Amino acid sequence: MSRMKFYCDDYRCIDCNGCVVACKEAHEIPVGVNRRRVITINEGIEGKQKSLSVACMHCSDAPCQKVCPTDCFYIRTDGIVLHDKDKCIGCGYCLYACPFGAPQFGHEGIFGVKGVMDKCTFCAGGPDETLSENEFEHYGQNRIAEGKIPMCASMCSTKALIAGDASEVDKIYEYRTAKRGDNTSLKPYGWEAYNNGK
Amino acid sequence: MSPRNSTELLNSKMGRRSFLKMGALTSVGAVAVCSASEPIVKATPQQLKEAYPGSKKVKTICTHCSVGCGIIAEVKDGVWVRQEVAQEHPVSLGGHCCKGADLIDKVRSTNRLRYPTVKKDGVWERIGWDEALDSVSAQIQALQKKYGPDSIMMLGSAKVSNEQSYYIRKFAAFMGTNNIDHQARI
Amino acid sequence: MANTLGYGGMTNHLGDMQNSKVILIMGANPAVNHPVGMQHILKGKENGAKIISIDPRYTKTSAHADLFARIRTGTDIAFLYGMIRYIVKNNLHDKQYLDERVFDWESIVVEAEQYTPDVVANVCGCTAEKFLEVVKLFAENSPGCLIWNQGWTQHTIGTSNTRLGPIMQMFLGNIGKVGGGCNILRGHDNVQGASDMANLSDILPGYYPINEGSWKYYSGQWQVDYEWLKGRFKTKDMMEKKGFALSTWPWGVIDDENAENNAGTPLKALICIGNGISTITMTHKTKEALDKLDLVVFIDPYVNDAAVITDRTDNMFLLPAASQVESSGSVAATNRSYQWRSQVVKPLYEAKEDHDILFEFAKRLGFYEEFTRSLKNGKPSYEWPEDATREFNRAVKTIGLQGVTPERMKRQQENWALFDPLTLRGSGVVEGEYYGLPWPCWSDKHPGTPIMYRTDVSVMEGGMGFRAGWTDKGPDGKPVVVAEKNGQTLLAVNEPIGSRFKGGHLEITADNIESFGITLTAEEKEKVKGKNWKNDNTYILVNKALEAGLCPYGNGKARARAWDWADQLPKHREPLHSFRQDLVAKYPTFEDKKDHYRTNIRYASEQNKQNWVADFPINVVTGRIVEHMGTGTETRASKYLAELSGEMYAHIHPTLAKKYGVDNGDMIWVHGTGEGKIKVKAVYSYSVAETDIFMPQNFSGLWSGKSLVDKYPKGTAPYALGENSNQVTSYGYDIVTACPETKCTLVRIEKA
Amino acid sequence: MESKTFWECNKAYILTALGLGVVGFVFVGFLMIMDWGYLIQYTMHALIGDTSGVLTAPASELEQMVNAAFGPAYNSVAPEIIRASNERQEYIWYVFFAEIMIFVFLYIKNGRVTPTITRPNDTVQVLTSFQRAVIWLNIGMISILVLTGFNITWGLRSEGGDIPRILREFHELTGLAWIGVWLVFTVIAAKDMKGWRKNSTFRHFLPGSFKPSKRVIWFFYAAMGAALCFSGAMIITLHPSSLTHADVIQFRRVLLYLHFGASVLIMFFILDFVYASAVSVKGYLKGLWSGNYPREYLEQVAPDVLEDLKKAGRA
Repeated sequence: MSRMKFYCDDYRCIDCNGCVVACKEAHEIPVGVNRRRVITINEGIEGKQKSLSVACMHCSDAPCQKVCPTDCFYIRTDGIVLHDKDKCIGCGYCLYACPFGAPQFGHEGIFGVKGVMDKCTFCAGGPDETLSENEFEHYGQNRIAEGKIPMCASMCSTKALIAGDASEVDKIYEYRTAKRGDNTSLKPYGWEAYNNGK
Repeated sequence: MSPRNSTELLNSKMGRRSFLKMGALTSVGAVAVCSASEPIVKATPQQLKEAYPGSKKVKTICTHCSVGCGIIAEVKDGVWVRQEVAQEHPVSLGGHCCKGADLIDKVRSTNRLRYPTVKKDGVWERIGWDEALDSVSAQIQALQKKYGPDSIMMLGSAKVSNEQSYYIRKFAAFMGTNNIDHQARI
Repeated sequence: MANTLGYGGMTNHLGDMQNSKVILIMGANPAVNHPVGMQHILKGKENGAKIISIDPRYTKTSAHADLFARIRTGTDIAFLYGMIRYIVKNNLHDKQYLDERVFDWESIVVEAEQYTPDVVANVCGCTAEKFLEVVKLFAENSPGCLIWNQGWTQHTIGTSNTRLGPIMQMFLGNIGKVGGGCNILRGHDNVQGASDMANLSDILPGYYPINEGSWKYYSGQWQVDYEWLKGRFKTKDMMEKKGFALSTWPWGVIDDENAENNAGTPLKALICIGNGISTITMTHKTKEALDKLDLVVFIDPYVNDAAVITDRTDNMFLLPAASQVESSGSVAATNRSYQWRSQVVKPLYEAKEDHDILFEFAKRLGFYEEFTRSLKNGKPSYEWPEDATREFNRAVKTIGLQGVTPERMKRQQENWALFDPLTLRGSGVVEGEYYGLPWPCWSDKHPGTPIMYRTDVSVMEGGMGFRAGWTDKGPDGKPVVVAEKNGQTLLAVNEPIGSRFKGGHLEITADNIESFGITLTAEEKEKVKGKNWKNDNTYILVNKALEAGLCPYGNGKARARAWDWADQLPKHREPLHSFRQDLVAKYPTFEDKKDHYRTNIRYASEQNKQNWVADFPINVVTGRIVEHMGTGTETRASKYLAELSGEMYAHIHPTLAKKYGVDNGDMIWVHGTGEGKIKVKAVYSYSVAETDIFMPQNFSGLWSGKSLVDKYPKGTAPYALGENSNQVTSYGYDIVTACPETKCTLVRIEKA
Repeated sequence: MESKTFWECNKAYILTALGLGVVGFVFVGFLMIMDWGYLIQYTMHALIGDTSGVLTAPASELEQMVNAAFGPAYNSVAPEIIRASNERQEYIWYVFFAEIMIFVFLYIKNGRVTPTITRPNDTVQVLTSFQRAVIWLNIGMISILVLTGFNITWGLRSEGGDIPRILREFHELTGLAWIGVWLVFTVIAAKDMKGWRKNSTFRHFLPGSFKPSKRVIWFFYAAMGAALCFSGAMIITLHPSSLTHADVIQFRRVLLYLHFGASVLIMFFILDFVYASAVSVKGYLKGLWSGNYPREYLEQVAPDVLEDLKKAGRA
């Protein structure tokens, strides 16, 4: 079974913020809500500066879904984690549970307190009628339904950000690391490496 | 989607306890156990559909830097509705930096200059095109007469098309001056 | 660069960088300024290229480089000479290439002799080991590609930088090679095109010099009488005299002494079409000039920030121009590719397209009929922009725009998927063409030239030697025919393959064409009588030359020595406001130059005025940030970009900050060597050297701590405002092009 | 007072602390998956101003990136949040069961005191309008907070939607408003404390003097309120932002956990308040509303209050 995944190649990411703006402009997201963001560490330190674009990782066992009191999350068969804004009460538990800081809250409720949650949809819209106006308003474009890849990855200036079926993403990753020949494929990028403390 | 699936999750001790013990997203094995009881909602039947039926895809070029990235603009009824990805452009291959990704803002922007404006006695005033053009032309002519054509400085732009550039240079020549320059100088 | 190789354009293209084995990026930051270009560089890296970044700052590009060397701003020449010296000493230079294609390269070797690694280390402020590491890596991998940008041009010695860069590349035989080349990355989207179309005060479209011959040629092209055109100017001398430059015009307003350079009048009016004039140095002088002018007209889609900087209260017009997406036409990318930009939507609001505004002005100024005569070209009406494209197709022969027709550009746009990103070569309906028909594209059969100066392909596939069109007079003072120096010919020794004439040759003229083994019929001879390839409207000379496999502009040698310039050989000269006062005596700047773009420019007198570094001990580097473009007039008006980068800042090294007691996030006052001062937020960063601060150049809207937001017409203020860094940049202009010195600026700071 | 032993003096405090200790031990030892070592260290770091949660310098670039992008040490606190928010849905019933048991126990032990009132018209004003306003505001706000809080906890039952969302927003706003009421209650809790002030400075807030068993309830009410106010307000103020996310997320997680814990514990003391005001003494509730109590009521149930009022010349 295919699962949709993002992968950001830190060897290619140049912190141009293209993905961030592509996402915001495509889905007309209000200022202050960043479904995707770019993180740079060690800025200016020789040989150590690295940038990475992060958003919802569309976990196989999404903790946001586990923690949501109103059960507004659902996972599609292709692994995309989506949520129902009509159900969301904006409590923010998903943000605490998310390892990646994906859920975002704009100021839209009464007296400007935080409104309902917004997060990366892998450009797959939401539970509203596919490609309807309602869907666009709530979740932005549904590019998956149109047979297109998410905006951020397709507009990535250096093709650092890759999105698509996990096995395809894996192939690209393998190809690139093999070409670079620096054994990066032996250094897995992810929580497992992190947990091993290496 | 099934509405009560989280209740089912809560009630299925096995799934929940194993989740609690493993903490979070660490063990792949546990994930497999977990996902057995996980609610999976089938995607609605998706077929390739157009988000903007009947829209026209206009190919154009990004207006920011000199790389010349391709842009595909989806235009419906004279309105630029969406910026599409020019995946097949031979230089950019669909890529954009944040400025290029934001190109559609040129037509969405709310703080564009909308009409000819003149500063008069310290305040901005809206005027008509004809009035503005007449007034500027008359003043240019007066200055040319009084001080000669070289009293006018023109600055062209690296942002306009070649055709317009060519005509800006030609305009300066017809104005009788070489006082014309643009951003190549910086 | 044009004076060295023949043309000033980027020699290769971005996709070609994937073929390089080593990429030297000096005075450029493509990761920020050309992020999509960086894609190709990074792919090149994956293909095994080593990337070297030389910069005063550890930039986002440096973060992806294999090797980074930090040098002091404005010392690139010393570095390059050091490289050449090492290359020659270790016999790494391509001697055959140099002998065949480069004129007087030996004097460069002599000049380079003094730049030993220790001298380089002393001047540039990097260690000799680092320098040797760089030069070894670059010289020992081939092909090597050199990239530069405004980090090289915005110096008093900018032109020397851009001459020595190609010369260094030629020592390695890297020019005219796949994966090699000198790649100057342009700034704005159509800088290349606007330069080709000569929005410049010293040339006419196609780099025709402003002499009588060119004016006559252009009167012909514009279908107006030369005498009439001459009558538009004050005198014939003024017609053939370089005008004010973008960087120097404020002095034409403020300083009355410049009036004598400008036909006895100071500047009285400014018509600014889409130009962010606060990106030139010394904005406070620009403000002074704007305040003093009689008439100011800004033609922009957004409110030009200069309109709020000035304090003038009257006679300032803002005319709404259509944005680029509301207009169509061709644009030239950095690699000389002409791409067709289609109109996406009709102009919004009351905006008008720029050419329409000009036509309206022409009507009112009484030359509309003459202005559009060549546009109609005999037809009753014209079709914009295609007829204008055809007009410059006809007119601009020097850089070979004959083949860049609107039809071909549109077909390419339609089929851009059919081009190979690596070579830009098309297939299918665009078989054989290169994407964007990079000039020179000699005829409508020519595919364009993605990589210039290649001799391993035929002329009809984009091959060519260097241009045999150096200047009017050779080094011996005689007109260039076959000039010689020490028995060395100025003509190349080799030729592009497929050339029927062996060896170098001069540019094609009606007189010499038959000496290259080309025969013309009597009728053809009559038609081209007295013409040369640059002004032959029948194209017979060009087409015949192409048939014979000859490049119309000849086949000469690149000039390592520009005998008609102030510095015949590029020389390191300390900036006017040098951080190393002790080196000023050894590497002094030029003598003051009178009437430089109609302005009297101070060089030596400014440098020697005082010991600048004693009072202004901090070096400033300015540059762009990825979220904003130019002054940011457009980008700061975008809410998303303003959100990402909404505040002006100064990157300061923590060690330097400590000295001034500045904490991260504190506000500091930055005082320039002029009178300007700005109040900015200090942000700790290790990317700058301990002696430097970095400031983005893209902000405007605050003025010495005061907000100008109220001065915008209602509802037009951008979202992000910030201090304009050019208020503190120093005086100084390039000796040839008058490019402002933005990169070597001294300031002093104090905690606000 | 002098004759009382330490035990007699502080029995109520000790018993309450013990009771909470047992409950806490059971929770911490058997039910929680929080990394307590981390939490304690974290608290110490937070006290000196470092709330980022990065306790040890990152050992690898990867860890550094994780810290910068996602926030540090996900596995120490977040799983507990996930567990807690799930268990609250299920186990909070048991907490209520325990609380009701205490309620019943108190009733059985103390029963309901019924003062004999013969002169219903001879009343004394005990509570001023300000005092009553505070009390009733507290009652109202706490009711709203409890209800809207349960609305979040039991979102699954309501299945979300606009009304629960507005209720949730109301929870935040009411919580902020309650801070004022809580401040008054804090003052009341500290009233007449030994070593506080010689003479009762805060007498006018509430007449009478506290018995230890009474005071401990006030104390814990104020303390739990403090935890709730602080965590709630901080959670609202440190609004989620992608730019500061990594710096504050761990702090927010800890705060949310504090909020969870305090909200469960404060329920005990709220229920005691319900018992005390509605059940323990007949006529007490009525007086809360009107502010006046019959003199006989005071003589029989709260002579200390009457004494105070007499001193103040109000009775």
